[in-house]
Amino acid sequence: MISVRSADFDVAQLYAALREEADNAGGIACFTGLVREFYEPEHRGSEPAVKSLFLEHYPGMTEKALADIVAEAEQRWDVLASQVVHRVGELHAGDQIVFVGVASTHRGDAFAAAEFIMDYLKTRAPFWKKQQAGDTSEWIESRASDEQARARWEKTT
Amino acid sequence: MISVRSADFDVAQLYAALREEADNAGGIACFTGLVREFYEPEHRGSEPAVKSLFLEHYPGMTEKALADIVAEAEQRWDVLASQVVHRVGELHAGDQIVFVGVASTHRGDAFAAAEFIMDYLKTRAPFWKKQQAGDTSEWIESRASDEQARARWEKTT
Amino acid sequence: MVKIQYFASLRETLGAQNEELALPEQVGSVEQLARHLSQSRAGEWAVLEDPSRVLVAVNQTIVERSHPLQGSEEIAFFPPMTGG
Amino acid sequence: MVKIQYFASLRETLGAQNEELALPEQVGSVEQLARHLSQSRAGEWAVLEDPSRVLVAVNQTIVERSHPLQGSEEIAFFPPMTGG
Repeated sequence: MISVRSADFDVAQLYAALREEADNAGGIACFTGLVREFYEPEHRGSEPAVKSLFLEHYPGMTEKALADIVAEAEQRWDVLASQVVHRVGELHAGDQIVFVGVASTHRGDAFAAAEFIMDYLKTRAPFWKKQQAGDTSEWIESRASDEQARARWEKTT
Repeated sequence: MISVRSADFDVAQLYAALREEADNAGGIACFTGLVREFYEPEHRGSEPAVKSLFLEHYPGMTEKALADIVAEAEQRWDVLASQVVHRVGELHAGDQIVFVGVASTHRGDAFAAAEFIMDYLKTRAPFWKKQQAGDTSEWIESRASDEQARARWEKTT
Repeated sequence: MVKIQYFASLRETLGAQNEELALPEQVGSVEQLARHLSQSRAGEWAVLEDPSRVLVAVNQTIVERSHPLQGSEEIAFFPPMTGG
Repeated sequence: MVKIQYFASLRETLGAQNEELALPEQVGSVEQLARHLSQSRAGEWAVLEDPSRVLVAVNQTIVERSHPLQGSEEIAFFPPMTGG
Protein backbone atom coordinates (compact mmCIF):
# COMPACT_ATOMS: atom_id res chain seq x y z
CA MET A 1 0.00 0.00 0.00
CA ILE A 2 1.16 3.51 -0.83
CA SER A 3 -0.15 6.52 1.08
CA VAL A 4 0.66 10.24 0.82
CA ARG A 5 -1.06 12.25 3.51
CA SER A 6 -0.72 14.86 6.22
CA ALA A 7 -1.90 12.65 9.10
CA ASP A 8 0.60 10.80 11.26
CA PHE A 9 0.97 7.03 10.89
CA ASP A 10 1.13 4.14 13.35
CA VAL A 11 4.16 1.90 12.89
CA ALA A 12 2.50 -0.92 14.86
CA GLN A 13 -0.48 -0.90 12.49
CA LEU A 14 1.74 -0.84 9.37
CA TYR A 15 3.87 -3.69 10.72
CA ALA A 16 0.75 -5.71 11.57
CA ALA A 17 -0.57 -5.16 8.03
CA LEU A 18 2.71 -6.44 6.54
CA ARG A 19 2.67 -9.50 8.78
CA GLU A 20 -0.97 -10.18 7.92
CA GLU A 21 -0.56 -9.70 4.19
CA ALA A 22 2.71 -11.57 3.68
CA ASP A 23 1.92 -15.22 3.99
CA ASN A 24 4.85 -17.19 5.35
CA ALA A 25 7.34 -14.31 5.34
CA GLY A 26 10.74 -14.98 6.87
CA GLY A 27 11.36 -11.37 7.80
CA ILE A 28 10.08 -7.82 7.74
CA ALA A 29 12.40 -4.80 7.37
CA CYS A 30 11.05 -1.37 8.23
CA PHE A 31 12.46 2.12 8.14
CA THR A 32 10.93 5.22 9.70
CA GLY A 33 12.28 8.69 8.93
CA LEU A 34 11.99 11.36 11.62
CA VAL A 35 12.22 15.16 11.47
CA ARG A 36 15.53 16.16 13.00
CA GLU A 37 15.99 19.39 14.90
CA PHE A 38 19.19 20.77 13.44
CA TYR A 39 21.21 23.91 12.95
CA GLU A 40 22.30 25.01 9.54
CA PRO A 41 26.11 25.08 9.59
CA GLU A 42 26.27 28.83 8.95
CA HIS A 43 23.88 29.47 11.85
CA ARG A 44 25.38 27.14 14.39
CA GLY A 45 25.65 28.50 17.88
CA SER A 46 23.71 31.68 17.31
CA GLU A 47 20.51 31.05 15.41
CA PRO A 48 17.57 29.01 16.62
CA ALA A 49 17.31 25.34 15.70
CA VAL A 50 15.03 24.25 12.91
CA LYS A 51 11.78 23.45 14.65
CA SER A 52 9.48 22.76 11.74
CA LEU A 53 9.36 21.69 8.13
CA PHE A 54 6.86 22.19 5.36
CA LEU A 55 6.60 19.31 2.90
CA GLU A 56 5.39 20.25 -0.57
CA HIS A 57 4.64 17.60 -3.16
CA TYR A 58 3.25 17.14 -6.67
CA PRO A 59 -0.16 15.50 -6.18
CA GLY A 60 -0.76 12.72 -8.66
CA MET A 61 2.85 12.35 -9.69
CA THR A 62 3.90 11.59 -6.11
CA GLU A 63 1.76 8.46 -5.91
CA LYS A 64 2.82 7.42 -9.42
CA ALA A 65 6.53 7.88 -8.64
CA LEU A 66 6.23 5.86 -5.44
CA ALA A 67 4.30 3.10 -7.24
CA ASP A 68 7.03 2.95 -9.91
CA ILE A 69 9.74 2.67 -7.24
CA VAL A 70 7.89 -0.13 -5.44
CA ALA A 71 7.30 -1.94 -8.75
CA GLU A 72 11.03 -1.77 -9.51
CA ALA A 73 11.82 -3.18 -6.05
CA GLU A 74 9.36 -6.01 -6.68
CA GLN A 75 11.18 -6.80 -9.93
CA ARG A 76 14.54 -6.97 -8.23
CA TRP A 77 13.78 -8.75 -4.98
CA ASP A 78 11.40 -11.23 -3.41
CA VAL A 79 8.79 -8.79 -2.03
CA LEU A 80 5.77 -10.48 -0.43
CA ALA A 81 4.22 -7.24 0.81
CA SER A 82 5.20 -3.60 1.15
CA GLN A 83 3.95 -0.44 2.82
CA VAL A 84 5.06 3.09 1.91
CA VAL A 85 3.69 6.14 3.74
CA HIS A 86 4.95 9.71 3.25
CA ARG A 87 3.57 12.71 5.05
CA VAL A 88 3.14 16.18 3.53
CA GLY A 89 2.34 19.59 4.98
CA GLU A 90 3.68 20.99 8.22
CA LEU A 91 5.81 18.76 10.44
CA HIS A 92 7.73 19.40 13.65
CA ALA A 93 10.99 18.21 15.17
CA GLY A 94 10.66 14.58 16.26
CA ASP A 95 7.69 13.87 13.98
CA GLN A 96 7.51 10.76 11.84
CA ILE A 97 7.80 11.74 8.18
CA VAL A 98 8.16 8.53 6.15
CA PHE A 99 7.67 4.79 6.58
CA VAL A 100 8.88 2.02 4.29
CA GLY A 101 8.27 -1.62 5.20
CA VAL A 102 8.98 -4.77 3.19
CA ALA A 103 8.12 -8.38 4.01
CA SER A 104 10.11 -11.06 2.23
CA THR A 105 10.98 -14.73 2.36
CA HIS A 106 14.62 -13.77 2.99
CA ARG A 107 16.07 -11.09 5.26
CA GLY A 108 18.60 -9.89 2.67
CA ASP A 109 15.79 -9.14 0.22
CA ALA A 110 13.72 -7.35 2.87
CA PHE A 111 16.64 -5.08 3.83
CA ALA A 112 17.70 -4.38 0.23
CA ALA A 113 14.20 -3.63 -1.05
CA ALA A 114 13.41 -1.31 1.89
CA GLU A 115 16.66 0.62 1.52
CA PHE A 116 16.27 0.78 -2.27
CA ILE A 117 12.77 2.25 -1.89
CA MET A 118 14.06 4.84 0.62
CA ASP A 119 17.01 5.85 -1.57
CA TYR A 120 14.84 6.29 -4.66
CA LEU A 121 12.06 8.00 -2.72
CA LYS A 122 14.58 10.60 -1.50
CA THR A 123 15.74 11.54 -4.99
CA ARG A 124 13.02 10.47 -7.45
CA ALA A 125 9.70 11.18 -5.77
CA PRO A 126 8.46 14.80 -5.99
CA PHE A 127 8.75 16.01 -2.39
CA TRP A 128 10.43 19.25 -1.32
CA LYS A 129 11.25 20.36 2.23
CA LYS A 130 11.18 23.94 3.44
CA GLN A 131 12.62 24.49 6.89
CA GLN A 132 11.55 27.03 9.46
CA ALA A 133 14.07 28.43 11.99
CA GLY A 134 12.85 31.36 14.02
CA ASP A 135 11.28 33.86 11.63
CA THR A 136 13.04 32.69 8.50
CA SER A 137 12.21 29.81 6.20
CA GLU A 138 14.22 28.39 3.37
CA TRP A 139 14.11 25.47 0.96
CA ILE A 140 16.43 22.61 1.81
CA GLU A 141 19.07 21.91 -0.83
CA SER A 142 19.33 18.40 -2.23
CA ARG A 143 22.38 16.51 -1.02
CA ALA A 144 24.95 14.80 -3.21
CA SER A 145 25.09 11.95 -0.67
CA ASP A 146 21.44 11.13 -1.35
CA GLU A 147 22.04 10.97 -5.09
CA GLN A 148 25.10 8.78 -4.48
CA ALA A 149 23.05 6.46 -2.28
CA ARG A 150 20.54 6.09 -5.13
CA ALA A 151 23.14 5.72 -7.87
CA ARG A 152 24.84 2.73 -6.24
CA TRP A 153 21.72 0.64 -6.91
CA GLU A 154 22.30 1.09 -10.64
CA LYS A 155 25.38 -1.12 -10.46
CA THR A 156 23.81 -4.04 -8.63
CA THR A 157 21.15 -6.49 -9.71
CA MET B 1 18.93 -3.17 25.19
CA ILE B 2 19.59 -6.86 24.62
CA SER B 3 17.06 -9.48 25.66
CA VAL B 4 17.06 -13.28 25.30
CA ARG B 5 13.80 -14.80 26.43
CA SER B 6 10.98 -17.18 25.62
CA ALA B 7 8.19 -14.58 25.78
CA ASP B 8 6.97 -12.86 22.62
CA PHE B 9 7.88 -9.21 22.00
CA ASP B 10 5.90 -6.16 20.94
CA VAL B 11 7.40 -4.35 17.92
CA ALA B 12 5.43 -1.17 18.73
CA GLN B 13 6.94 -1.07 22.21
CA LEU B 14 10.50 -1.67 20.96
CA TYR B 15 10.09 1.00 18.28
CA ALA B 16 8.72 3.46 20.85
CA ALA B 17 11.73 2.76 23.11
CA LEU B 18 14.14 3.48 20.25
CA ARG B 19 12.36 6.70 19.39
CA GLU B 20 12.34 7.74 23.04
CA GLU B 21 15.98 6.88 23.70
CA ALA B 22 17.52 8.28 20.51
CA ASP B 23 17.47 12.02 20.85
CA ASN B 24 17.16 13.73 17.48
CA ALA B 25 17.44 10.57 15.38
CA GLY B 26 16.93 10.95 11.64
CA GLY B 27 15.74 7.40 11.14
CA ILE B 28 15.04 4.03 12.71
CA ALA B 29 15.64 0.74 10.87
CA CYS B 30 14.02 -2.40 12.26
CA PHE B 31 14.06 -6.04 11.28
CA THR B 32 11.78 -8.77 12.60
CA GLY B 33 12.45 -12.44 11.84
CA LEU B 34 9.47 -14.78 11.65
CA VAL B 35 9.21 -18.57 11.83
CA ARG B 36 8.46 -19.84 8.33
CA GLU B 37 6.40 -22.90 7.68
CA PHE B 38 8.47 -24.79 5.16
CA TYR B 39 9.07 -28.18 3.65
CA GLU B 40 12.49 -29.71 3.62
CA PRO B 41 13.41 -30.26 -0.04
CA GLU B 42 13.60 -34.05 0.31
CA HIS B 43 10.15 -34.14 1.90
CA ARG B 44 8.38 -31.74 -0.39
CA GLY B 45 4.92 -32.78 -1.41
CA SER B 46 4.63 -35.78 0.86
CA GLU B 47 5.70 -34.94 4.38
CA PRO B 48 4.02 -32.47 6.70
CA ALA B 49 5.25 -28.88 6.82
CA VAL B 50 7.49 -27.76 9.63
CA LYS B 51 5.05 -26.43 12.19
CA SER B 52 7.33 -25.71 15.11
CA LEU B 53 10.91 -24.99 16.09
CA PHE B 54 12.84 -25.43 19.27
CA LEU B 55 15.50 -22.78 19.89
CA GLU B 56 18.38 -23.89 22.08
CA HIS B 57 21.00 -21.41 23.26
CA TYR B 58 24.06 -21.13 25.50
CA PRO B 59 22.93 -19.03 28.47
CA GLY B 60 25.49 -16.43 29.42
CA MET B 61 27.45 -16.62 26.22
CA THR B 62 24.37 -15.67 24.20
CA GLU B 63 24.01 -12.28 25.88
CA LYS B 64 27.77 -11.70 25.69
CA ALA B 65 27.93 -12.56 21.98
CA LEU B 66 25.01 -10.22 21.21
CA ALA B 67 26.59 -7.42 23.28
CA ASP B 68 29.87 -7.86 21.37
CA ILE B 69 28.03 -7.68 18.03
CA VAL B 70 26.17 -4.51 19.05
CA ALA B 71 29.43 -2.95 20.33
CA GLU B 72 31.07 -3.66 16.97
CA ALA B 73 28.13 -2.04 15.15
CA GLU B 74 28.45 1.01 17.42
CA GLN B 75 32.13 1.28 16.48
CA ARG B 76 31.38 1.18 12.77
CA TRP B 77 28.28 3.34 12.48
CA ASP B 78 26.48 6.21 14.11
CA VAL B 79 24.19 4.26 16.47
CA LEU B 80 22.11 6.45 18.78
CA ALA B 81 20.12 3.55 20.25
CA SER B 82 19.61 -0.14 19.55
CA GLN B 83 17.31 -2.96 20.59
CA VAL B 84 18.01 -6.67 20.09
CA VAL B 85 15.55 -9.33 21.21
CA HIS B 86 15.89 -13.05 20.49
CA ARG B 87 13.46 -15.69 21.61
CA VAL B 88 14.40 -19.21 22.76
CA GLY B 89 12.37 -22.33 23.47
CA GLU B 90 9.43 -23.59 21.45
CA LEU B 91 8.12 -21.43 18.60
CA HIS B 92 5.46 -22.01 15.98
CA ALA B 93 4.99 -21.10 12.31
CA GLY B 94 4.29 -17.38 12.01
CA ASP B 95 5.80 -16.51 15.40
CA GLN B 96 8.20 -13.61 15.83
CA ILE B 97 11.65 -14.97 16.61
CA VAL B 98 14.09 -12.03 16.51
CA PHE B 99 13.98 -8.23 16.51
CA VAL B 100 16.84 -5.85 15.69
CA GLY B 101 16.25 -2.08 15.70
CA VAL B 102 18.75 0.74 15.26
CA ALA B 103 18.19 4.50 15.53
CA SER B 104 20.73 6.75 13.86
CA THR B 105 21.27 10.28 12.63
CA HIS B 106 21.49 8.94 9.05
CA ARG B 107 19.36 6.33 7.34
CA GLY B 108 22.33 4.58 5.70
CA ASP B 109 23.87 3.95 9.11
CA ALA B 110 20.58 2.70 10.55
CA PHE B 111 20.13 0.19 7.71
CA ALA B 112 23.77 -0.97 7.73
CA ALA B 113 24.00 -1.41 11.50
CA ALA B 114 20.70 -3.32 11.68
CA GLU B 115 21.65 -5.67 8.84
CA PHE B 116 25.17 -6.14 10.26
CA ILE B 117 23.73 -7.13 13.64
CA MET B 118 21.33 -9.61 11.96
CA ASP B 119 24.06 -11.18 9.83
CA TYR B 120 26.42 -11.64 12.79
CA LEU B 121 23.62 -12.79 15.09
CA LYS B 122 22.79 -15.57 12.60
CA THR B 123 26.31 -16.96 12.50
CA ARG B 124 28.11 -15.78 15.67
CA ALA B 125 25.55 -15.94 18.47
CA PRO B 126 25.03 -19.38 20.05
CA PHE B 127 21.51 -20.28 18.96
CA TRP B 128 20.52 -23.58 17.36
CA LYS B 129 17.19 -24.46 15.74
CA LYS B 130 15.57 -27.87 15.84
CA GLN B 131 12.58 -28.28 13.58
CA GLN B 132 9.53 -30.42 14.14
CA ALA B 133 7.59 -31.88 11.22
CA GLY B 134 4.98 -34.43 12.10
CA ASP B 135 6.55 -36.96 14.49
CA THR B 136 10.14 -36.28 13.52
CA SER B 137 12.47 -33.54 14.65
CA GLU B 138 15.88 -32.64 13.35
CA TRP B 139 18.51 -29.98 13.82
CA ILE B 140 18.64 -27.36 11.09
CA GLU B 141 21.91 -27.22 9.20
CA SER B 142 23.76 -23.94 9.00
CA ARG B 143 23.60 -22.32 5.56
CA ALA B 144 26.56 -21.15 3.50
CA SER B 145 24.50 -18.12 2.42
CA ASP B 146 24.33 -16.93 6.03
CA GLU B 147 28.09 -17.19 6.44
CA GLN B 148 28.55 -15.35 3.12
CA ALA B 149 26.20 -12.59 4.30
CA ARG B 150 28.33 -12.17 7.42
CA ALA B 151 31.67 -12.38 5.61
CA ARG B 152 30.89 -9.48 3.27
CA TRP B 153 31.02 -7.09 6.26
CA GLU B 154 34.69 -7.97 6.74
CA LYS B 155 35.54 -6.13 3.54
CA THR B 156 33.77 -2.88 4.31
CA THR B 157 34.42 -0.25 6.94
CA MET C 1 -2.15 23.52 -25.16
CA VAL C 2 0.33 22.20 -22.62
CA LYS C 3 -0.27 22.57 -18.90
CA ILE C 4 2.86 23.74 -17.08
CA GLN C 5 3.40 23.57 -13.32
CA TYR C 6 6.22 24.92 -11.15
CA PHE C 7 7.08 23.58 -7.69
CA ALA C 8 8.86 24.52 -4.46
CA SER C 9 11.72 27.05 -4.66
CA LEU C 10 11.28 27.36 -8.42
CA ARG C 11 7.62 28.34 -7.99
CA GLU C 12 8.69 31.08 -5.57
CA THR C 13 11.64 32.26 -7.67
CA LEU C 14 9.55 32.57 -10.83
CA GLY C 15 6.39 33.73 -9.11
CA ALA C 16 4.54 31.21 -11.26
CA GLN C 17 2.51 28.21 -10.13
CA ASN C 18 0.82 26.94 -13.26
CA GLU C 19 -0.17 28.08 -16.70
CA GLU C 20 -1.51 26.86 -20.01
CA LEU C 21 0.48 27.52 -23.13
CA ALA C 22 0.14 26.86 -26.85
CA LEU C 23 3.54 25.54 -27.92
CA PRO C 24 5.18 27.71 -30.58
CA GLU C 25 5.88 25.80 -33.79
CA GLN C 26 9.65 25.56 -33.22
CA VAL C 27 9.20 23.97 -29.76
CA GLY C 28 9.26 20.18 -30.12
CA SER C 29 11.14 19.06 -27.02
CA VAL C 30 11.56 19.81 -23.33
CA GLU C 31 14.89 21.47 -24.04
CA GLN C 32 13.30 23.75 -26.64
CA LEU C 33 10.46 24.65 -24.27
CA ALA C 34 12.94 25.60 -21.55
CA ARG C 35 14.89 27.76 -24.00
CA HIS C 36 11.69 29.37 -25.27
CA LEU C 37 10.55 30.32 -21.74
CA SER C 38 14.05 31.46 -20.76
CA GLN C 39 14.45 33.68 -23.83
CA SER C 40 10.95 35.11 -24.01
CA ARG C 41 10.72 35.95 -20.29
CA ALA C 42 14.38 36.57 -19.41
CA GLY C 43 15.53 37.34 -15.81
CA GLU C 44 15.09 34.45 -13.37
CA TRP C 45 13.60 32.27 -16.12
CA ALA C 46 17.11 31.46 -17.42
CA VAL C 47 17.42 28.86 -14.64
CA LEU C 48 15.05 26.57 -16.58
CA GLU C 49 17.89 25.88 -19.01
CA ASP C 50 20.13 24.44 -16.27
CA PRO C 51 19.43 20.68 -15.99
CA SER C 52 21.43 20.44 -12.76
CA ARG C 53 19.09 22.89 -11.02
CA VAL C 54 15.77 22.18 -12.70
CA LEU C 55 14.25 18.76 -13.37
CA VAL C 56 11.35 18.15 -15.73
CA ALA C 57 8.44 15.73 -15.66
CA VAL C 58 6.16 15.11 -18.62
CA ASN C 59 2.84 13.51 -17.80
CA GLN C 60 4.12 12.89 -14.27
CA THR C 61 7.26 11.01 -15.29
CA ILE C 62 10.74 12.50 -15.03
CA VAL C 63 12.27 12.82 -18.50
CA GLU C 64 15.51 13.85 -20.20
CA ARG C 65 15.76 17.26 -21.81
CA SER C 66 15.59 15.61 -25.23
CA HIS C 67 12.08 14.29 -24.52
CA PRO C 68 9.74 15.23 -27.42
CA LEU C 69 6.59 17.31 -26.87
CA GLN C 70 3.39 16.94 -28.90
CA GLY C 71 1.67 20.01 -27.49
CA SER C 72 -0.92 18.54 -25.10
CA GLU C 73 1.18 17.29 -22.20
CA GLU C 74 1.20 18.01 -18.47
CA ILE C 75 4.69 19.43 -17.89
CA ALA C 76 6.30 20.23 -14.56
CA PHE C 77 9.52 22.08 -13.72
CA PHE C 78 11.00 21.66 -10.23
CA PRO C 79 14.24 21.63 -8.24
CA PRO C 80 15.94 18.34 -7.21
CA MET C 81 13.75 16.47 -4.75
CA THR C 82 14.35 16.49 -1.00
CA GLY C 83 11.78 14.09 0.41
CA GLY C 84 12.11 11.26 2.87
CA MET D 1 39.61 -28.44 36.24
CA VAL D 2 38.00 -27.24 33.04
CA LYS D 3 34.23 -27.20 32.65
CA ILE D 4 33.14 -28.56 29.26
CA GLN D 5 29.68 -28.11 27.73
CA TYR D 6 28.16 -29.60 24.57
CA PHE D 7 25.23 -28.06 22.70
CA ALA D 8 22.48 -28.89 20.22
CA SER D 9 23.09 -31.76 17.77
CA LEU D 10 26.55 -32.36 19.22
CA ARG D 11 25.08 -32.83 22.69
CA GLU D 12 22.70 -35.45 21.29
CA THR D 13 25.31 -37.18 19.14
CA LEU D 14 27.78 -37.52 22.01
CA GLY D 15 25.18 -38.11 24.70
CA ALA D 16 27.07 -35.61 26.82
CA GLN D 17 25.83 -32.29 28.17
CA ASN D 18 28.56 -31.11 30.51
CA GLU D 19 31.46 -32.43 32.50
CA GLU D 20 34.44 -31.34 34.55
CA LEU D 21 37.86 -32.55 33.53
CA ALA D 22 41.43 -32.20 34.79
CA LEU D 23 43.47 -31.43 31.70
CA PRO D 24 46.19 -34.02 31.07
CA GLU D 25 49.68 -32.52 31.05
CA GLN D 26 50.11 -32.67 27.27
CA VAL D 27 46.86 -30.74 26.61
CA GLY D 28 47.70 -27.03 26.31
CA SER D 29 45.35 -25.87 23.55
CA VAL D 30 41.83 -26.32 22.23
CA GLU D 31 43.17 -28.45 19.39
CA GLN D 32 44.98 -30.74 21.82
CA LEU D 33 41.86 -31.06 24.00
CA ALA D 34 39.75 -32.05 20.99
CA ARG D 35 42.36 -34.64 19.98
CA HIS D 36 42.55 -35.97 23.54
CA LEU D 37 38.76 -36.43 23.76
CA SER D 38 38.58 -37.91 20.26
CA GLN D 39 41.35 -40.43 20.89
CA SER D 40 40.47 -41.42 24.44
CA ARG D 41 36.74 -41.87 23.77
CA ALA D 42 36.73 -42.87 20.07
CA GLY D 43 33.50 -43.43 18.09
CA GLU D 44 31.40 -40.31 17.59
CA TRP D 45 33.89 -38.20 19.53
CA ALA D 46 36.15 -38.01 16.45
CA VAL D 47 33.88 -35.21 15.15
CA LEU D 48 35.43 -32.83 17.72
CA GLU D 49 38.57 -32.74 15.59
CA ASP D 50 36.69 -31.31 12.57
CA PRO D 51 36.70 -27.48 12.79
CA SER D 52 34.14 -27.19 10.00
CA ARG D 53 31.58 -29.18 12.00
CA VAL D 54 32.42 -28.22 15.56
CA LEU D 55 33.11 -24.70 16.89
CA VAL D 56 34.70 -23.98 20.23
CA ALA D 57 34.15 -21.21 22.77
CA VAL D 58 36.50 -20.59 25.70
CA ASN D 59 35.07 -18.51 28.52
CA GLN D 60 32.08 -17.72 26.26
CA THR D 61 34.10 -16.36 23.34
CA ILE D 62 34.56 -18.26 20.07
CA VAL D 63 38.24 -19.09 19.58
CA GLU D 64 40.56 -20.66 17.04
CA ARG D 65 41.77 -24.21 17.54
CA SER D 66 45.19 -22.86 18.46
CA HIS D 67 43.80 -21.06 21.52
CA PRO D 68 45.86 -21.97 24.64
CA LEU D 69 44.26 -23.58 27.71
CA GLN D 70 45.42 -22.99 31.29
CA GLY D 71 43.26 -25.70 32.85
CA SER D 72 40.49 -23.72 34.56
CA GLU D 73 38.40 -22.47 31.64
CA GLU D 74 34.76 -22.83 30.68
CA ILE D 75 34.91 -24.61 27.33
CA ALA D 76 32.02 -25.28 24.94
CA PHE D 77 31.82 -27.43 21.82
CA PHE D 78 28.92 -26.88 19.45
CA PRO D 79 27.84 -27.05 15.80
CA PRO D 80 27.68 -23.92 13.58
CA MET D 81 24.99 -21.57 14.84
CA THR D 82 21.53 -21.33 13.27
CA GLY D 83 19.81 -18.49 15.10
CA GLY D 84 17.88 -15.51 13.86
